[in-house]
Amino acid sequence: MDYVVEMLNITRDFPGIRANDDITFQLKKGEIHALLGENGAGKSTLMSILFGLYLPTKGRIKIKGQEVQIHDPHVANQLGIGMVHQHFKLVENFTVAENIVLGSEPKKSFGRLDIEKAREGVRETSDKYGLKVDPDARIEDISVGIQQRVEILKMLYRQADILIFDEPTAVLTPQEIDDLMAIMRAFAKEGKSIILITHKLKEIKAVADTCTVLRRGKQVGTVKVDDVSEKDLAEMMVGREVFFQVDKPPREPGDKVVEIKDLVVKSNRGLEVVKHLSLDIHKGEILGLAGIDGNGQSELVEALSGLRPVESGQIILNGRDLAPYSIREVTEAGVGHIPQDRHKYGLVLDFRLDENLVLQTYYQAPFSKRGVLDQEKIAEKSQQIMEEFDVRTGGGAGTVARSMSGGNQQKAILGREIDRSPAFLIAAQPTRGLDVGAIEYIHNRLVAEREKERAILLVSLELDEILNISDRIAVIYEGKIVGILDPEKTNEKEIGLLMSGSGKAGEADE
Amino acid sequence: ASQPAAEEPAAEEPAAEEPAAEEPAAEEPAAEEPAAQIRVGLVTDTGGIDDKSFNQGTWEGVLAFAAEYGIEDDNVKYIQSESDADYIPNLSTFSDDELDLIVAPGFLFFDALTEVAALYPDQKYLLIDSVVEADNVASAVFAEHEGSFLVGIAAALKAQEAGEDTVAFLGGMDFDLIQRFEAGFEQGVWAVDPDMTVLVDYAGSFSDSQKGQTIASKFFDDGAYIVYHAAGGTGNGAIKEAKDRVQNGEDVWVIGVDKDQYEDGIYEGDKSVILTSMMKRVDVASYTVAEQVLNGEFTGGVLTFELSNDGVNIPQVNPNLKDEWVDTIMAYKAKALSGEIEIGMVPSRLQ
Amino acid sequence: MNTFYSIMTLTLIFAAPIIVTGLGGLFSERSGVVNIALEGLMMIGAFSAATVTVMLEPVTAAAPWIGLLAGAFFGGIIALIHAYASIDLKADQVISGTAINLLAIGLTIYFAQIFFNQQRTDAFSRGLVKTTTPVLSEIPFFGPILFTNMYQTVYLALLIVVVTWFVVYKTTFGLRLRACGEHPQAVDSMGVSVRKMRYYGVALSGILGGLGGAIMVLTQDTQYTIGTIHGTGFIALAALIFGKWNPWGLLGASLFFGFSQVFGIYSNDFEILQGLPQEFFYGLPYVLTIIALVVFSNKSVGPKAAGEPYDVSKR
Amino acid sequence: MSKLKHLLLDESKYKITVPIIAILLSFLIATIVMVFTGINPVGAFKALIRTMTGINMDQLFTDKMYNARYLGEFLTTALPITMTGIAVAFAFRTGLFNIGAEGQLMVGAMAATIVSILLDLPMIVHLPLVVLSAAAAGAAWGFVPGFLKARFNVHEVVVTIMMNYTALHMSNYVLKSLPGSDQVKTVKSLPSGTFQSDFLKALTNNSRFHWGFVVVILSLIIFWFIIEKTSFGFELRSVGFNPHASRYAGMKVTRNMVFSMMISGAFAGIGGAMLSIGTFNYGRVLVGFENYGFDGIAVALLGGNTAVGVFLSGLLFGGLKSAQPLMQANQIPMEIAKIISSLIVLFVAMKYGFEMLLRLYAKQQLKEEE
Ligand SMILES: Nc1ncnc2c1ncn2[C@@H]1O[C@H](COP(=O)(O)OP(=O)(O)OP(=O)(O)O)[C@@H](O)[C@H]1O
Ligand SMILES: Nc1ncnc2c1ncn2[C@@H]1O[C@H](COP(=O)(O)OP(=O)(O)OP(=O)(O)O)[C@@H](O)[C@H]1O
Ligand SMILES: [Mg+2]
Ligand SMILES: [Mg+2]
Repeated sequence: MDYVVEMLNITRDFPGIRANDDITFQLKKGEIHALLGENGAGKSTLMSILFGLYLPTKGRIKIKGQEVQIHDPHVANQLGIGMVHQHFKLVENFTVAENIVLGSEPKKSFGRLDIEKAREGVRETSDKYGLKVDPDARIEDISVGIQQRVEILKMLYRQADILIFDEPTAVLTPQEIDDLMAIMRAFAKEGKSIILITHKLKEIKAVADTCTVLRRGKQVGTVKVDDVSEKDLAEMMVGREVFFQVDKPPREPGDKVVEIKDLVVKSNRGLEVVKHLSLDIHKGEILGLAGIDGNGQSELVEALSGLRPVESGQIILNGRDLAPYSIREVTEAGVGHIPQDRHKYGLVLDFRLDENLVLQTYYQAPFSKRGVLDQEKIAEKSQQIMEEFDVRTGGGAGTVARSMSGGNQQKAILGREIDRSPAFLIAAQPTRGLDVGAIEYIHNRLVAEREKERAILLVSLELDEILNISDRIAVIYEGKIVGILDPEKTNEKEIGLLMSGSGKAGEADE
Repeated sequence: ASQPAAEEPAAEEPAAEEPAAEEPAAEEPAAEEPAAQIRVGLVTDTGGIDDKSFNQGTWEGVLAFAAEYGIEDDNVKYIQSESDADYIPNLSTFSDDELDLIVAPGFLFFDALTEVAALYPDQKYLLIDSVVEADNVASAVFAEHEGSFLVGIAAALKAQEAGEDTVAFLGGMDFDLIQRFEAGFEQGVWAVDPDMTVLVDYAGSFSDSQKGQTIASKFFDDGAYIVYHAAGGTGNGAIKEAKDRVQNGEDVWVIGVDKDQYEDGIYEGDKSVILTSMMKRVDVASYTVAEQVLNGEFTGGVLTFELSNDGVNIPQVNPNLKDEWVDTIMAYKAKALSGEIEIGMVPSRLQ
Repeated sequence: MNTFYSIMTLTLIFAAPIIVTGLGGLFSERSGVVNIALEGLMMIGAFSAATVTVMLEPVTAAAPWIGLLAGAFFGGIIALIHAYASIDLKADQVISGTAINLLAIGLTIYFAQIFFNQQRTDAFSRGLVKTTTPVLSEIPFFGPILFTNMYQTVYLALLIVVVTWFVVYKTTFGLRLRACGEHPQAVDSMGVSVRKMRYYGVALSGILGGLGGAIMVLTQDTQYTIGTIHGTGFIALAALIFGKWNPWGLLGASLFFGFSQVFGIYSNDFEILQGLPQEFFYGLPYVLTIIALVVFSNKSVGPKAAGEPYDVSKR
Repeated sequence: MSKLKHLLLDESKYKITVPIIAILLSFLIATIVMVFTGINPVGAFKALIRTMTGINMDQLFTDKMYNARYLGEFLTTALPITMTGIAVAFAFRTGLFNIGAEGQLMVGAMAATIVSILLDLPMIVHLPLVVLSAAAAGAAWGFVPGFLKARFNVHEVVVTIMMNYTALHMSNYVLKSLPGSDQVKTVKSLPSGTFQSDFLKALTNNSRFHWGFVVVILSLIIFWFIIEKTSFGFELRSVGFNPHASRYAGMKVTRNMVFSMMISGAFAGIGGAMLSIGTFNYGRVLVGFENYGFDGIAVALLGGNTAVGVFLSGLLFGGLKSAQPLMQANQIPMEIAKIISSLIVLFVAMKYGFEMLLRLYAKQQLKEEE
C-alpha cells in the first residue's frame, strides 16, 4: 500500500452540526493533494483531526499503513505530520529560531535552552530548501510571506514528511504565491506528501495532482486534477453550475462623484504611506484598485471612510470635502464601507444580527426616538435586509453574529452598507476567504449597485476579481496611483508589472 | 476574693482596694443553691472578644463575674460586630432580648449607645472609655495619665541605669484619650530625669502591627532605649521589633499597655522584653458594674477608675524591675495620691 | 546617614513579600492566566505559616521556616482552584481571582476560629528574627543596608528574583511558559500542553504568593489577623505591571512600593514634610503608580493572551 | 421526565438555573464544612432566617417570634451593596470591569457627608443635592480609570485598585478636616440632608431603614432603561463589546468608555450616600476597606448583570452580610457567610463548566430515553 495517510470513514460532530460526515481521504507519497470546499464544508476540521487538534467522533486513521490514535499534536509531530495553519501560530515577540524550536528545544544543563544549537538547526534547514530566513529576526518585524516560511520551517525542523497547508495563499502577494508553489513542488519531488486546502481553483490546477471535494461535511468525490477543468471543480464544490464571468452590461460612466486630490496619509508608525495620491470615481462605475498588500491601500480606505486622519489633501464627495469630517459625518455624508477585516471592524460579534444591521443608524429616526430605541422598527429593517440579501441564520434576526457563518456575516455587512444607499461604496476585499458561491453573489450585488448609479471603489488583492468586475482599474504602488487601465484592454501581466513598480526587479518582494 | 480571674499575675493580688462597689462577700452563693441569675451581654466592636485588648479585657471581667456568682453559661453572651454598621443593630438585639446588662467596650460605641439607650430606657448599659449622659448608662472612664506616669518613672530609672538618655512613646491614634497616656508618661520620665528625651509618634491605627514595628525600628535606630506603646495591636509590632533586636544582641525594652504584657514579650525561656506594663483594668469595670446590677445597685453615671482604686496600675510582679525601682515608683504613687504631685492630662507638645 | 540606612533596610524588608508574590504573579500571567487572587493567596499563606509556627514553636526552633514551607504549600493548593476554574472551566479569570480573594478572607478566619477559638491565630512568640551578619555588616554602605537588622527572607526574595529570571528567560520551560501567555495556539500546535503549562504557572503563583504571605506574617506581624496582608497582594500585582512582567522590573517596582511605605512613616522626621498630612504619604504610592502606568502606558504590554481562556478551536 | 428535569435541561433557562445551582451548591458545601469542623449548621440557617424575615425560630409562637427590626436592618444592609452591584453590572455590560466601586463608594460617602453637613437648605433641595453630589464624586472617581483606559490604554483593573486606596486616604483626610470632626468621625449631618425617616423607623421597630431604598429602586430602573432601551445604552454596549467596530460605525469610543465608567462610578457613589446619610448620619474615618466593592461584584455576577438579577442577588448578599453577628452569637464562626458568598461567586464564574455538565446530563437523559 503506498498511501502515507488514510483517513477512513471519518465523522466529526460539533454541537448542532456534523462537520465531517463519513469522509475517506487518502494521500499518496510524493503527491500534492488538494482539499476543496465551500466555507464551512469541513476542510479545516478534517485536517485538525489529522493533526490531533480534534478527535474524530467515528472513523479510523492510518499513517504509513499503521493504525494510529492522534490525540494531540505531539503525536502528529512524531508521525511526521506538520501543518501550516490558516492563521499563523507564531509568537510575535519571539525570534524566528525560538518559534521554530518551541516544543522540541535543544537543551543544555539545568534545562537551559541551547539557543546556539537552535539557530544553527534553523539555518541548516532553511539553507537546504533555499528559504532565506534570519533566525534572529523577531516575528513582529518580518513580513507575512516570511512568517509563512517560518511556519514551513517549523514543520521541516521536526522532520515532517506529511505537510498540511490550510489556505496558505490567502495572505500572500502574487510573487510570494509563485514562490510558495515552487517550494511545494520541490517538497513533493523530494518525496514529501502535501495536502493543500484552498479556495483558488487556479492554484489547484497549477500544483495539485489530486483533489478531494467536500460539501457540507460530505465527500463529493476525489478526482485527478488533470482530468477536470476549473469549472468542473467549482460545480462539484457548490453543487450547481457556476459562472465565473459576471454578467455586466457595458455602460457610460456618469459625473465625478468622488475626487481624491493630492491626498497624504500616514501609517500607524507615522510614515507617509499614501503620498499625494489623486483619483476620481464616477457615478455608475466600479473602480478596481489593484496593488500588492502594503502599498497604502488599507490606509487609503481608512482615510476615505474617516477612520484615519488625513495629513493633507482633499476627499471631495459631491462637492464637499470630507477630509476634516469625523467618521460619523463621513458615514452620514453617504459613504458606505465594507471593511476588509469583518470581525474586527464589520461586526460587533456579541451583538444580535438586528443590532449589527443598525450599527450606524441606531440613533436616527425611525430606530430611535428621543434617545429611546424602537425595537419594532429595528426588527422590520433587519427583516428587510435579511430577505433582500439572502442572509441566512439559525435563529432569525435575534441570532448572535458570532454564531453566523463567514459568508452570511459578509452578506449582512454588504446588505447593511448598501441599504444605507450611499453615494459612494468602498468594498475592501469583500470576498476574502469566501467560497465561490458566496463570491458570485457578492460580485453580482456590486454590479447591481453600479446599475443604481453609485460610485464603487473595489479594493482587492485578487487580480481575477479586479479584472472581472471593474470598469476601470487603478494600480497603486508605494502610495501612488501608477496607472489607470481599461480592463478590456489589459491583462494580468501588465497589471502585475505596474503593481511591482513597473517591473523593476527586487522591489516587488519587499 | 472577687478579683477577676484573668491570667495575668495581677490576678493573685488580694482585693484590698476593690473599686467603686461594696464587697458583696456575704452574698457569696453556696455551691448547691441555685444562684440568683442576671443576664449580661457584650457587644464587641469589629475586633471580637479575643483581641487581646479592650473587647477581651471587658469580656474577661464579665466571665470572672459569672464564675464568681455562679451565673449560668447561657446567661452571659456576646455578639460580634462585623462592621461599625452593626453596632446599633447588635445593641438593639440584646436590648430586645431584655438582658439585664449590656456592655459596650470603647469610645467607638458612643453614638450607637447614645441612640439605643434612648430607645430602650428600661435597659441598663455600660460604656467604657466614653461618657453617655443617660440614667440607664454607666460610663467607665480611666485615669490613663496616672498609670502612664508610673511606667514613665520605670522607663527613666531603667534608662538611667543603662546610661541611655532617650525613651519613646508610640500612640495608636492621635486624640485626647491616647494623648493622656503620652502626657502621663513624659511627666513620669521627667520627674526622674528632666533632661531625658521622649520621642513621640502616632501610628494612626490600633491594628497595624507592621507600622508599629516600623516606628519602633525607627525609634530604636534613633537611639531610643525603651518604647512605651499605647497602640493595641499596633504595639504588638513594637514588641516584635524589640524581641528581634534583643535576640540580635541589642539592648532595648518595651512597656506594655492595658494588661500585663510580659507574656507577649517573651523571646527565650522566661525572658521578656516587656519592662513593665500600664494596666488599665477594663475587666474590673465590667465586673464591678455587673455586680452592681446583680445587687440592684446600678446607678448609672460616670465611674472613674484611677490610681486610688487600682483602676490603673503596674503589675504586681515585675521581673524586669529592680525592687528599689518599684519602691521609688510606689513612692511617687503615694505622692500622686496625696496630691503632692499633679499629673496633667495634656502632653507638653500641645500645651 | 543613619536614617538613610534605616530607611533602606526597612525598604528591603517591606519589599520582600511584594517581590516574592509579584514573581508568583509573573509565572501565572506569563503562562496566560491573570492572577488577581494574589491577595487571597498571600492570606492563605500567611495564615498557614502563622498556624504552623504557633503549633511547632514549642517543639523546634525551625518552626518559622517550616511555616514558610507550609505557606507555600497551602498557597499552591488554593491556587489550584483558580487554575481549575480558569483553565479547565474557562471561567473569567478576574472573577475567579476575585472569588479566591473573598474565599481566603472567609477560610482563614473561619479556621482560626476552629483552631484557636478566636478570629486570628495565636501569636507566635518569635517568628523570623532580624539578624546582623558579622563581618559583612562592616562593609561600607552595603553593610548597614543589607546586613544589619535584616531578615534572611530578604535574601531569599532576592535569590528568587534571580532564579525566576533564569527560569523564565534561559530555560526551555520558560520559553514554553512565555509562549503560552503570548500565543497558546502556537504552543499547542507544537505538541506542548497549554493546560499543563498554565497549571504550572498558576501553581507557582500560589506557591510564591503563599510564601510571600508567609514571609509577611512572620516578619512584619505577630499573628495572622484579617489585616495582616492589607492589600499587599494588590500592590504586588501593580508592581508586576509596573515592572512590565519582568523580574528585574518587578524588583525595582517592589522596592519603590516598599520605599514609599517606609518613607510615609519617616516623613515626620523631615522638617519640610511635617506640614503635610500623614494621609498624603499613605496615598502617595498609589497615585504615583497610576502616574507611572500612564507614563509607561505606550509600552506596558503584558502577555498578550493573559486573561483569555484557551480555546483549541479558536483561530 | 419530571418537571425539575425539564427545567434543568432547558438551555434557554441556563441563565436562571445555573445561578440557582451555584447558590444551592455553595450552601451545601458550607454546611459540609461546618459539619466537618464540628459546628452545628442549624444555627447558621436560623440566623439567616431571622435576619431576612425577622422570625426567630427559637421563639416560635411566643411574643418574641417576630421582630420587624431585623427585616429593616437587613434591607438597610442590602441597599449599598445593591448600588455597588448596579455599578459593577453597568460597567460589565459595557465591557469594563469596575473593581473600583469601593473607592467610588467612599468618595460618594464623603461628598454626601460634606454637603449634608455644610449646607443648610430645605430638605426638598438639600437631599437631592446631597445625593447628586455623591453621584458626582463617584463619577469623578470613575472618570479617571475610564479616561486612562480610553486615552492611554491603561488597564482599568489596576487603576481602580489604586484609586481605591487613594480614595481611602483622601476621604479620611477630608473628613477629619471638616469642622467638628474628631479622629474617627465627623459631626452629624443636618436632618434635611439625610435619608433618615421616623416613619420607616416606626414601621420597622426602630431599625435604621431609610428613604434610600427609593433611590435604589430608581437606580435599578435607570440602569435597566439606559442599557436596554436607549440608543445611548446601545452605543455603550457596542463600544464595550468591540471598540474597533464601534469606531468604524461612527461612535466615539473614548468618550463612551469614559461615560461608562462615570455612570458606573455615579451608581457606586450613591451607594456611599446610602451609608453616610442613610445607615449612619455622619461621615466615618475608615481603617481600611469594607469590601462593598467586592460585594458589588458578587451581586452583579450572580444577578447576571441585569436589573432584576441585581435586585434579587442584592437581597441575598445583604442577608448573608447582616446575618453574621447573629451567627457569631450562635457560636457559628461568622466567616461561614463569607465563605458562602465567595463560593457563589466562584461557581457563577464557573458557569461554563456547569453548562457543560448540564449538557452532558441532557445527552445522557436522551440516550436513556432512546
Ligand atoms: N469548534 C467548533 N465548534 C463548533 N462548530 C465548529 C467548530 N469548528 C468548526 N465548526 C463547524 O464545522 C463546520 C466545518 O468548519 P470548518 O472550519 O472545517 O470549515 P472549512 O471548510 O475549513 O471552512 P473555511 O473555508 O471557511 O475555512 C462549520 O459549519 C463550523 O460551523
Ligand atoms: N468555535 C466555533 N463554534 C462554532 N462555529 C464556529 C467556530 N469557529 C468557527 N466557526 C464557524 O466556522 C465557519 C468558518 O469559520 P471561519 O472563521 O473559517 O470563517 P471565515 O469566513 O473563513 O473566516 P476567515 O477570514 O478567518 O477565514 C463559520 O461558519 C464559523 O461560524
Ligand atoms: Mg478553514
Ligand atoms: Mg476560512
